[in-house]
Amino acid sequence: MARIITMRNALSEAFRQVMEEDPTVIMMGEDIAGGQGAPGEADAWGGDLGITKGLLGRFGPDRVLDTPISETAYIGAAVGAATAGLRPIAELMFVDFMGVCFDPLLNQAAKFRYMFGGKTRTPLVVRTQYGAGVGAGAQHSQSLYSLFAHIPGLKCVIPSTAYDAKGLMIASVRDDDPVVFFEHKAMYDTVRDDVPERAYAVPLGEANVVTEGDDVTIVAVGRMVHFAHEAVRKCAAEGIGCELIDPRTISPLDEDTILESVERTGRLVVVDEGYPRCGFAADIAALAAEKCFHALKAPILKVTPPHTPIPFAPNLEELWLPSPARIAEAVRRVME
Amino acid sequence: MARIITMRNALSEAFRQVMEEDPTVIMMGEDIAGGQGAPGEADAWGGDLGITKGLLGRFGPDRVLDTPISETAYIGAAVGAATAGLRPIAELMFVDFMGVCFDPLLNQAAKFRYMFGGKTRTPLVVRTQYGAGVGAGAQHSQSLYSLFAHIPGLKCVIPSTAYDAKGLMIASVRDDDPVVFFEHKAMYDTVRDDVPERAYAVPLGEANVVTEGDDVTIVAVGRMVHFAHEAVRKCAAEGIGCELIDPRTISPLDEDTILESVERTGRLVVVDEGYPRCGFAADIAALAAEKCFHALKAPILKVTPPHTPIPFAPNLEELWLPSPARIAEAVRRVME
Amino acid sequence: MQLNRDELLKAYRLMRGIRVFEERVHDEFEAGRIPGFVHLYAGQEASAVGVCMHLGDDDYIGSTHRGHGHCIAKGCDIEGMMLELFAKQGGLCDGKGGSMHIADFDKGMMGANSIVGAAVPLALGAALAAKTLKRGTVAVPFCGDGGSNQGGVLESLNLASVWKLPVVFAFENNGYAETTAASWAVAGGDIVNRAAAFGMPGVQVDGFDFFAVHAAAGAAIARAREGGGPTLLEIKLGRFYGHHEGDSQTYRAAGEADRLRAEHDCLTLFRRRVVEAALLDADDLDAADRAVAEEVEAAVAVARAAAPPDAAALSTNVYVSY
Amino acid sequence: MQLNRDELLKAYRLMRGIRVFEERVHDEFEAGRIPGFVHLYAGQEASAVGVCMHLGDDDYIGSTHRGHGHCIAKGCDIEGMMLELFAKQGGLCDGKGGSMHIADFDKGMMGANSIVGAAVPLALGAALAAKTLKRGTVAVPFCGDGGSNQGGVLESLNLASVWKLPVVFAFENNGYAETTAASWAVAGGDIVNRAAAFGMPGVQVDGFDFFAVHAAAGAAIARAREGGGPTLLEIKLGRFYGHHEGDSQTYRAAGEADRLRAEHDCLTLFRRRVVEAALLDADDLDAADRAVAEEVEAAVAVARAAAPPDAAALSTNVYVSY
Ligand SMILES: Cc1ncc(C[n+]2csc(CCOP(=O)(O)OP(=O)(O)O)c2C)c(N)n1
Ligand SMILES: Cc1ncc(C[n+]2csc(CCOP(=O)(O)OP(=O)(O)O)c2C)c(N)n1
Ligand SMILES: [Mg+2]
Ligand SMILES: [Mg+2]
Repeated sequence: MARIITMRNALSEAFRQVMEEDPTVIMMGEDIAGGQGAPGEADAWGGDLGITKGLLGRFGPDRVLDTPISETAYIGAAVGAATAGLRPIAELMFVDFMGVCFDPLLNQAAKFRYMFGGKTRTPLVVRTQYGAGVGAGAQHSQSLYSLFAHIPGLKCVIPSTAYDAKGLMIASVRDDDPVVFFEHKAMYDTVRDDVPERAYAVPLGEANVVTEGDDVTIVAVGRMVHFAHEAVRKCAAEGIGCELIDPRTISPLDEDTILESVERTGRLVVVDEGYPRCGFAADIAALAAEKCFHALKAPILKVTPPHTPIPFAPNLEELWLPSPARIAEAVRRVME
Repeated sequence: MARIITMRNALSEAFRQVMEEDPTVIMMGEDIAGGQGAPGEADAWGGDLGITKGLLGRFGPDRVLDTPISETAYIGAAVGAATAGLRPIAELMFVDFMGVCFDPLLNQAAKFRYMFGGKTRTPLVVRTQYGAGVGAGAQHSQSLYSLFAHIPGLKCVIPSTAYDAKGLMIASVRDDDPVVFFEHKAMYDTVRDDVPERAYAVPLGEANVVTEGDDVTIVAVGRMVHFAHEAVRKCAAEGIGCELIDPRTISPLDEDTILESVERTGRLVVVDEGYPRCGFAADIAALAAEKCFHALKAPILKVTPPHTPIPFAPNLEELWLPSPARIAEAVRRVME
Repeated sequence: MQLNRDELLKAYRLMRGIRVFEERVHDEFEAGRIPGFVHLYAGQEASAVGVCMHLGDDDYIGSTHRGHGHCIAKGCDIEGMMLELFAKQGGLCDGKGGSMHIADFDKGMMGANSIVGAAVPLALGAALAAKTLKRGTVAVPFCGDGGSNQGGVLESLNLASVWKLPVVFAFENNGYAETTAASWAVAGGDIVNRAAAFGMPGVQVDGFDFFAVHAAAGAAIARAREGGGPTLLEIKLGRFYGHHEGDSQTYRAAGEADRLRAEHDCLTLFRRRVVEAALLDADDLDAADRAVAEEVEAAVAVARAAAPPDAAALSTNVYVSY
Repeated sequence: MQLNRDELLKAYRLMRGIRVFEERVHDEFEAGRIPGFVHLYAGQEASAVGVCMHLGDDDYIGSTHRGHGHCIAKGCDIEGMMLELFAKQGGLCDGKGGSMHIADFDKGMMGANSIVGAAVPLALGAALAAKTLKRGTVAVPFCGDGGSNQGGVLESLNLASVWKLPVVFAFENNGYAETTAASWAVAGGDIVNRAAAFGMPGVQVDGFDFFAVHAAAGAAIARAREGGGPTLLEIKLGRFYGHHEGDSQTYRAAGEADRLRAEHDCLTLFRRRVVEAALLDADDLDAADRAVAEEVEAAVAVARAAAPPDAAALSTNVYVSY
C-alpha cells in the first residue's frame, strides 16, 4: 500500500533511522535543535525549516549538536570527526554559505584519502539547502552544486523525490566518502510520493529513468526534474517521446545510462538550475559530444538560467528560472 | 626592436605602471613586501616569489600593504575599498586558499552591481598563483579558475604570454568590475616574449589566435597554450593544420572567435589543466556542441587531468598533467 | 556631547521612523505583499540612531540581514526602501536586492547582507579607503552577537588593529542568534571581552538608552576620525519581533518580548527623559509621530501601487558593460 | 610531573631525532633529491616533544606545513617519513602527500597541512569524537603565530569552549609568519591574551625549555582529559632555518639565527640540565645521538634507493571504491 509523504518527512525519517542503526552518526548545525542557552523551549526550531525537529529529544545533546555561527570550525570539526570514528551529518543552512567554509571540503575532506595514500576514510555528509523560487535573493538562492562536483574526492547528491531523498540520504550516511547532499528549499513540502517505512538505500551513482522515450533525451536534477517532467507531458501530447533521466548523484555520475539513452535518441537537452558557465549542464553536454557524437542528430541544448545573479523581484526570479515552457521549446527545437 | 622579458618582469612592470598612472591603485597581500615589524630588511620578499619586490620602496606603505594571514578580512576589505574609491589589487598567494575566503568574491563582489540595481562599481583585481608541475602537492597545485568562471559577476583572466600578462593586468586594474587574475607558478621565469615598455591594455574578452589552421581547432589557456603549441608543431609536421585559440579571459568568453574557427575546421580539442568535471573544457565543448553542431565532423575531445587530486610524487604529477603528446594524440583522433 | 533641540528631534524622528517602518512592514508581510525573508529591527532603534547620528554621508556603515534600521538611521529614503522591500521599480536597488540586500552607497550604506558577518570586512575596506585617501571619514560595521563568532569578523578585529583603521565595530547583542542564546554561543562572556584580545578598547553600553549609545559611539567615532584606531562597541539590546517574520519564538521565556516592550522600549525611555528634562515638549514628539506615520503610510501606498521591474532588468548590471 | 630516566631519554631521543632528521632533509633538499616545498622544524623540538610526551596513539594531533617535528614526536616512523619526503613508494602516504601533507592516522597524526590553520578545526573533530564516544582521549592542534590570525582558528577557540571539548591549542609562536613579525601581525600583544576572550585559560611558556613545555602541556592535557575543557598554550620559540628551504631570511636581524643556535638550543639546554642534575649521563646522551644519527642515515639510504610510486597509483584512492 502506498505511503505518500513529503520530502520533509522522508528526510526526517532517514535521519531517525540512520541515527538508530548506527550510534556513531551525529548531527550538527546552527539551530538544528534550537534554543541552546535560551530560557524557552529546547528543540525550538529543529533547523530553520523544522526538518531536524525531534532529533534532540530522541538522541540527546551528545548526538545532536547546535553550533555557533562558525561554519569553518564546525564543518572542519565534522571532517576531523569523520576521520576519527564518527559519521557526522553537518548542516550548512544554505549552500550559498559555502563561501565562508569551503576549505574543509575543498582541501581537506576531498583530498584526504588520495593525499594520505589511502590510509584514511572520511564518512561525512554535509547537507544543505539550495535553489531559487522563494524570493530569497542573490545570496540565498543559488544552486552551487557544480562547484562541488568539480572537486575530485567529493560526492554530490541531489534528490528529486521523497523516495530518493530518503534512500540517498541513508546511502550517503553509510558511505565512507564525503558527500554533499543538496535539498531544494522549495521541495520539502511540495514534493510527495510513495516512501517505504523501512530503512533502504538508493545507491550513489545510479541514475533514475523517470520517463522512457525514443526521440529526445532530457537530463535534469533536483527541482528541474519536475519542471522537465511537465515539459515531457506537454511534448508527449505533441507526439514527441522524451526519455527523462535524473542522475540523482552528479558525482559520481552514471554516464552509462545517459550515453545509452542518447545513443538511442540522438538528441539531448540538459536542464540545470545552476549558472550556465562551467556547470553541470555543460558537463553533460560535453560528455555526450565526446562519447556519443556519432549518434547525435541535433545540437545539444542547455536550458539554464541566464548567466546573472538571482534577482529578488519575483517576476524577475521567475524569468530567471528555467521553466517547463522553455524546456519544451528546447525539445521542439532539437526535433526540427 | 624586440624587448624579450619574462612574465615575472612583465607583471612587475604592469604593477609599477598602473600604480603610477592612478593613485587610487593599492596592493595588499601576505608578505607582498615582507618584513613587517621584523628587525631586518623591509621589502624582504616582495611576495613569496618576488613578483612585487620594489613596490613598497616606490609607493610606500600606504599603497603597498602587507597583511596578517586573514584572507577573508583583507580580501573582504579589498572588495569594500573598491566600492569606496580605491582600485585594490589583492594577492591570494595560491588559488587553493580560496577555500578560506570565497565569500567576499562569491556573494559580495560578484553580486553587488546586480543586487544593488547597478548603483555601485567594484573595480578589484584578485591575483593568484595556480597550477601544477612543481611538486607542491594537492593543496598548492590546483587550477580552480572554473569555480570563479561559474559565478556571474566575476571576470576571470588567464594569460599565457608575458605580453598578455602585462596587457591583461593593466586592463584588469582599469576595469570597473571584479577580476580574478590567474598566474601559473611555473611560468614566471620560463615564459619570455616581446613586451613593449609603455603601458598598454589587452582587452578582456578577446581571444588570441596563436596559430592558424584549417583542420582542427584547439582551445587552451595559461600553461596549456604552450603544451598545445608544442602539439600543434608536431601535428604540423604530420600535415595536420591546427588553429590554436587562447581565450585569455574565460569570463567573459570570446565565443565568436572559437565558434568561427570550429565552423571552419569542424573539429575541436579543448585542453585544460583544471579538473575535468564541470570545468572549462566541458564549458567550451558544450558551447560548440550547441552553437556549431552542424559543422562538427568528429567528437569533441577534452584533454584534461584525470578526475583526481594532484599527487605529490613528480612522476605521478607528470602523468596527471595533460602533455603535448596527449594533446597531439587527441588531434590525431579527431582527424581519423 | 550635548545634543541641541534639533538634534534631539532628529534622533527621535529617526528612531520613530524605524519603529513605524518595521511595524508596517510586519503587517504588509503578513498580508503577503512583501516577498522573501524579512528580519525586523524594532526594539533596537537606539543603536542604529545613536551610532549614525555621528556619521555623515561620506562615512560608511556595513549592515546585516536586519538592516532596515541601519538604512533609515543612515539617511536612506523611506519610500525607496519600501519600494525595494515590495520588489518594485524605483526601489533603492530597483527591486533586485530586497530586504536582505538593501543598499544606498550615496548615503554610505554599504548594504544589508544576508551572509552573517560579511559586511564587517567590507566596512574595513571603506575605512582603508578613508585612510589611504586621507578623507577623515570613518566606517562602522554593524554585526550581531551571532556574527561575533564568524571567522571573518574575528579576523577583521585583528586586521583593523594591525592597519590602525578608522573603524568602530558596533556589535548589537540582542541576546539571540536565531534561537540560540548569546550567553551560550559567545564564549568568554560578553563580546566586549574580545576587544583587548585584538588590541583595541572595548566599551559596553545599554542599547535601550539612546543617550548611552550616542555618548559611547561619539567617543569611539571621534577617536577613529582622529587616527586613534579601532574601538569595539558592544550594544546590549533586544528585538521585539522574532528572528524573522514567521518565527514562533518558543525559545524565549514567556512574556519576554512583552516585557521588552513594556520596560525597555528605547522610544518610551527617550520620550520620558527628554520630557522630564524639558529638552523637548510632548507636543513636538507627538507631531513627529504623526509626521513619521504619514511618511511611512505614503511610502506603503506608493510601494503597493508601483510596477515590478521590467523584464529587461533581468540581464542588466551583471557587469558595468551589461 | 617528575620524569624518570627512560622518559628523559625518550624525550631527548625524539628531540634529537627531529633535529637530525631536519638537518639531513636540509642537505638532501639542497642536493635536489627532495621535490616540492619543505619547511624545517629545527629549533622548535622542545615544543612538539614536550607536548606529545603526554599523548598516546589514541590521542590526536593536528599539524601545520612545518609538520616533521610533530610527526616524529607523535611516533611516526622515520623511514616512512623520509620515503614520503622523497616521494617514494612505501612512504607514509605512498608518495602522494609529501612534506606538506604527511600523515599517520594510526599514530593519531592527522596530517601536516599546507592550508594555514586548517588543522585546528580538524583536531576539534577528533576531540568531539573522543567526547561523544567517551574515549577519554584528547586532541592537540598545533598552529603558528601566523595561523592565530586565521578566522577558522579563532572560530575554533570559541567552538571548543562552547562544546567543552578535550582540546589543547598549542600555538607555536616562533616570531614570524614567513617574513612577517608576530609582534606586528598579532594584535593585542601575545596570542595567550586571546584565551580569556574565548573563555579558556591561557598559559605562555618558554618553548626552548623542554621542561617548561612539558609541565604546562601536561597540566592542560590532564585537565582536558578529565573533562575540564580547552586550554590555550602559547609556546614561544624560534626556528633555526628560514621559513621554507630557499628563504634568504633578510627580514631577520644580523646573526639572529646564529644566536638562537648558540643560546637557545633546546637540545643544549636539555643536556645541560639533565647532566647537571645528574638525571642522565653524558654517555647516555651521546649514545642516543649516535643511534639517532644512524637511524636517520639509514632512512635516507632507503629513501634514495626506493622506487617512485607505480603509475597505477595516479588513479587509486580518490574514493574508497577506487
Ligand atoms: C554565514 C551565515 N551563516 C548562517 C546564516 C543564517 N543566519 C541568518 S541570521 C542568523 C543569526 C544571526 O544572529 P546575530 O548575528 O545575533 O544577528 P541578529 O539576527 O540577532 O540581529 C543566522 C544563523 C547566514 N545568513 N550566514
Ligand atoms: C590559508 C593560507 N594562507 C597563506 C598561506 C601561505 N603560508 C604558508 S606558511 C605561512 C606562514 C605561517 O606562519 P606561522 O603560522 O607563524 O607558522 P610558521 O611558518 O612560523 O611555523 C603562510 C603565510 C597558506 N599556506 N595558507
Ligand atoms: Mg543577535
Ligand atoms: Mg610563525
